[in-house]
Amino acid sequence: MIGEIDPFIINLTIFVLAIFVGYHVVWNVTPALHTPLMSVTNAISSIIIVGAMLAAGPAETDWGVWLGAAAVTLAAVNVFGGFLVSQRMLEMFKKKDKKGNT
Amino acid sequence: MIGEIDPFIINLTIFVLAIFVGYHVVWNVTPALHTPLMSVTNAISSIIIVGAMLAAGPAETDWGVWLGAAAVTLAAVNVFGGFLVSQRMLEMFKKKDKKGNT
Amino acid sequence: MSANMVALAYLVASVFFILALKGLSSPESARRGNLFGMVGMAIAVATTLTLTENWVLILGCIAVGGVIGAIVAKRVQMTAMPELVAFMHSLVGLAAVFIAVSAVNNPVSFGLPEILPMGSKLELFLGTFIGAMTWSGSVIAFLKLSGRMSGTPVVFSGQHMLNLLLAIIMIGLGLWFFFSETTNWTAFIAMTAIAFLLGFLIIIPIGGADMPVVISMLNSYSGWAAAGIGFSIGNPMLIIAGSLVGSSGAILSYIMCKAMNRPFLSVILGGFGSDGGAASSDDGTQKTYRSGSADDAAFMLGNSDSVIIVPGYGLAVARAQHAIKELAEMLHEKGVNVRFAIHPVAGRMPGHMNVLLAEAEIPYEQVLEMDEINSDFSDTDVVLVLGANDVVNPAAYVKGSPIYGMPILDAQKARTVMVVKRSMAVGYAGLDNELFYMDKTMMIFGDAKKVVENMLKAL
Amino acid sequence: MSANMVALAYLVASVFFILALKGLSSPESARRGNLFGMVGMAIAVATTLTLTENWVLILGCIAVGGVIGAIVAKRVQMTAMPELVAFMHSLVGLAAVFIAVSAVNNPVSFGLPEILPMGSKLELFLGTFIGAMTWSGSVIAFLKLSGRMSGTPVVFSGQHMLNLLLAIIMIGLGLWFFFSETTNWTAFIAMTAIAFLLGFLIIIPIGGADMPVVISMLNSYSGWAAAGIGFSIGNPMLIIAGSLVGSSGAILSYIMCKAMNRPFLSVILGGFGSDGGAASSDDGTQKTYRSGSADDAAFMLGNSDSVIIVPGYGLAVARAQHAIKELAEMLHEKGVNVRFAIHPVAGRMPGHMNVLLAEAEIPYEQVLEMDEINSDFSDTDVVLVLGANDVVNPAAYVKGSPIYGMPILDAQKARTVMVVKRSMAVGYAGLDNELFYMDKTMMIFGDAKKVVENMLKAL
Ligand SMILES: NC(=O)c1ccc[n+]([C@@H]2O[C@H](COP(=O)([O-])OP(=O)(O)OC[C@H]3O[C@@H](n4cnc5c(N)ncnc54)[C@H](OP(=O)(O)O)[C@@H]3O)[C@@H](O)[C@H]2O)c1
Ligand SMILES: NC(=O)c1ccc[n+]([C@@H]2O[C@H](COP(=O)([O-])OP(=O)(O)OC[C@H]3O[C@@H](n4cnc5c(N)ncnc54)[C@H](OP(=O)(O)O)[C@@H]3O)[C@@H](O)[C@H]2O)c1
Repeated sequence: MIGEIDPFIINLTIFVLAIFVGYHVVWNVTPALHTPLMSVTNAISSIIIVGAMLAAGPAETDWGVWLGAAAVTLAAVNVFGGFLVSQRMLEMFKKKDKKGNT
Repeated sequence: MIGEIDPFIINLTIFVLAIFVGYHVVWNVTPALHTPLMSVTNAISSIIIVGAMLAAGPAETDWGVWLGAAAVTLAAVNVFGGFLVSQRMLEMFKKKDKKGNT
Repeated sequence: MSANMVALAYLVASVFFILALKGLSSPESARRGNLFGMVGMAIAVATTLTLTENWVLILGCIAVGGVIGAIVAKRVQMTAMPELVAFMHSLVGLAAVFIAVSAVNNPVSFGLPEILPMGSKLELFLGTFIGAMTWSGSVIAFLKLSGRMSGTPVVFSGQHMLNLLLAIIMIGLGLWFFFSETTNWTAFIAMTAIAFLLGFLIIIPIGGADMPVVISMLNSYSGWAAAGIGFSIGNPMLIIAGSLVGSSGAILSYIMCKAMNRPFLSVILGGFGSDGGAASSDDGTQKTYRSGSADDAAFMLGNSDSVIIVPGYGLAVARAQHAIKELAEMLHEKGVNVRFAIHPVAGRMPGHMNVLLAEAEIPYEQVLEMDEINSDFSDTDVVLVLGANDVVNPAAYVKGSPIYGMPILDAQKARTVMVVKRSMAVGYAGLDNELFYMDKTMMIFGDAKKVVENMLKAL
Repeated sequence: MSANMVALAYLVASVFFILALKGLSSPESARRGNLFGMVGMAIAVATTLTLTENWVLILGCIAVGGVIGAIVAKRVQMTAMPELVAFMHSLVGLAAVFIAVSAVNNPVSFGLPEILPMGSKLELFLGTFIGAMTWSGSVIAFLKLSGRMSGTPVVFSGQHMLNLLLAIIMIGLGLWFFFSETTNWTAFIAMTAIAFLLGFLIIIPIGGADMPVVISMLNSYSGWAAAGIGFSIGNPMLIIAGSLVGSSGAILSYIMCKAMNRPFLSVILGGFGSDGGAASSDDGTQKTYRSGSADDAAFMLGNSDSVIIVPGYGLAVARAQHAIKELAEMLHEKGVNVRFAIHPVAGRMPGHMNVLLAEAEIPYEQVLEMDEINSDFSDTDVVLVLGANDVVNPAAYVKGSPIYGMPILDAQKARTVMVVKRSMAVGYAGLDNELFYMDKTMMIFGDAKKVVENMLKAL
């Protein structure tokens, strides 16, 4: 059956399921980690780098490709910055853990 | 892109997401309701009635259709029995709620 | 309806199934959840109806099945829930086999090609196999749980060899089926027959009391099987609903095994939980215990300040839930603080005791889970153990004991312990219980319901 | 790579993104979660690379961006997290606009038809619009949060009319774009320009302190936008990752609004949270308060048995987290029971205080959430309110107050209250705080860090 139906509906199915997953996963995040959550999701939102790479992809380099390259750069700042700053932040939560009762 | 890829992979994507949903949803069920959970999922597992109906569907009735009809009947017992007995059980949890401190 | 409309309706039905399980997260929303499940099923059935031509036949079958199902659901005793689930489960298994056979007969009605591709053949084979096993297994589980068949594991030598042999033959037939160019009925039917037999042989060595784990596992399998059918006919709804059921069964099996502190594999390989056959206190010395009458017990209960009641499988067997409710109320009126302590695997299903106590309309706030109440036992005057055994067995603290590490209700810490059961026989795990031989313990022999009724009279 | 392999790799990356967020459910698994996020991103990027031809260019861009990102991540102060998120967010917005423009220029590289279908045009329009708004909004949020621009809402008459007018023009241009047979660059560029302007105009009336809600909302939007791109190029990974981000942003906005007890719409329509401009105690009478020195306070703290420290936005502004850690340790050594009480929206981001206290390595078990500690205030000798204001404002119990119903930390119930802030100025909500005028309250004026350092000296 899946062959006959419009890709839109399949995408919609995936979308609906992904929202359920997101909803549950995010509510399970402990409040103390809400700031890291913001920065991790910010890093994940740079998944649009995939789109930027496709834009920068074609061999004949017209201005569209350069725009794509600029987008890749911007998104890359976000990818690295986002994940690394999250790591730095989470590293602190670890240290605290180890210390135990000072 | 989705047009080019094998339906199997799309189904797999849905499957993986559905497992995440199932995992979270089931762990959120309160232990006191584990028996109703068993009976509700038992009722939902009779979703194979969809397959039974397809088997019983064709207009030329050969023995395969009769077998399908038998499957529809069996699954229907499960659909009605499962949901109604769950309702009966859950109705009890309600009564208890209302009574409050006897 | 167009394929797109059908797909959309199926998506809506899937969402309803998810919401159904979400509803069970609290007793308040649970009934609404169940309602969502019904709505989802209604949408799925109505939508599928537009794809079929034999409306009258199908609606007729649904009506017949529906009436039977409704009657069963109305009549069944709450204490018989484990059996009921097993019974209904066998129906799903049989239906799955019928569907698979019918799909081999007429693949086109499922949207499959006339000549079945190998992939579909494999899926149909798996579907038949799991369906058949589910049927055999559930039928035996039903017979064992409802006492129509002895719960003793049926063990004979060469059992595993026989199973292996049959499995090999079955796979051989399967290969024959795969590589036949036309539909090879001989192979398919022989394969199905062996699958039924094998399902039967695999389940008989498992003790009656282990059946809940088996049911839960088969439930999980049937979910995955539905998801598998969803893959082969490209139906996301079957994949989603199947995954929900599959996860649920798997998680419940996990919870049960965890709470019994037994590895899943040892449950499934069987030979455990023989009906109290093996007496275990074999250390030579004759241990002594103290027994009393219901009247003595009633007197002590009436004079205490705090009582915790620990219900177990015996409560379900004796159907004593209404009697114990009355007892609790009477004690409450006398100013005794009465509470119920529920062990997660007391009884024979997860949440079994909660359903029974809910049926008797025992107020919510008197029913406490293990974690909530375990620290209160040491401050309690009397613990009344009602048809429970393993869930209060202090052997769980003894290294080397088969149940070592299983979390238990600390009844042994109370000032006085009263145990109501019919004999000194062992419980599900087949272990002797030190609790019964403690100085502060009083055994009250008899059927749980009768004993509680006698207590009521005495009070 | 074949389309199937790509799809499979994207599925694996999606699973990693889900696991990344799952990891954040506890501090122990959080770093592993972040690692999963990196792995997912690496898989996504590596896979996409096989679909492109300009490897060198792309890898070069990634390297440049990566180095900048790494440096920023390394250098940034923990107190500057809200600004950083806003800054990074603006990059995503700008990148989205670039991608959309480039897709209009060369749809084929995205697997879209040469002549864009209407559906894709709509999606690209939405993508540009949301991207542009995200950019303008985040830039302003960044400027306001980092103090480079005043946080005062910019309000002028006819503001909403102007916005409406621009929106109508933009939609008109959009229609022109849709119905042009070839690519209508004039319409598209004009549209984009107005989108930037509109984004700017919509954000300026929102007060600086409301920016976290705005950021979170824009984060959510950018997630939905990524999901939207996923729809148009048929990429499930973008749909899944986008939905995760979208849900997260939406839930965080919801949590913030809930904890501030303000409807989301009133936050977004703006004009609130002016930088303490409107003094509010206008009931005529001059209220009196008592102020003391850091030395007095240190003396009292040293002689008490139990102290609860309530940190707030001022802690972040003053970067006093290390100083307060020392103070807590010193008091602890003197035998004082010191704990920290965290309000869910203390500071300017959810979990803001937790990050700062974690940075200072304050032990876990001393840091308590509102629910855990609120009942303990009445048994506490001294509450030290450190740069907090609204989260301890008892006006939340007064019907008719703008923050009526907002849950607060019950500092007013303690035996003695000490408040460290620079002046009697109001906090985020612009409300006077009765707590400061209570008989048992002592105000200690000054920068939080300086005051705490003086206390340390005095002890
Ligand atoms: N709940 C689940 O999901 C689940 C699933 C699988 C296995 N299990 C296992 O089941 C066990 C449950 O523990 P449990 O303490 O509830 O039960 P149990 O250990 O099986 O003990 C039940 C006791 O009730 C007594 N009894 C039976 N009929 C009675 C009657 N009519 N009146 C009075 N007493 C009666 C029996 O003693 P007499 O014969 O002397 O009367 C027996 O010792 C655990 O070992 C658990 O691991 C539970
Ligand atoms: N956390 C979130 O997610 C979030 C998001 C949006 C809005 N909000 C809102 O933000 C508010 C947070 O409450 P809050 O109590 O933490 O902060 P607040 O109510 O904004 O009060 C902060 C106080 O800190 C003082 N302060 C500022 N700089 C200081 C310094 N260097 N040294 C000492 N004191 C300093 C200020 O007084 P002086 O000027 O007199 O020094 C001010 O009264 C709530 O209203 C909440 O609804 C929070």
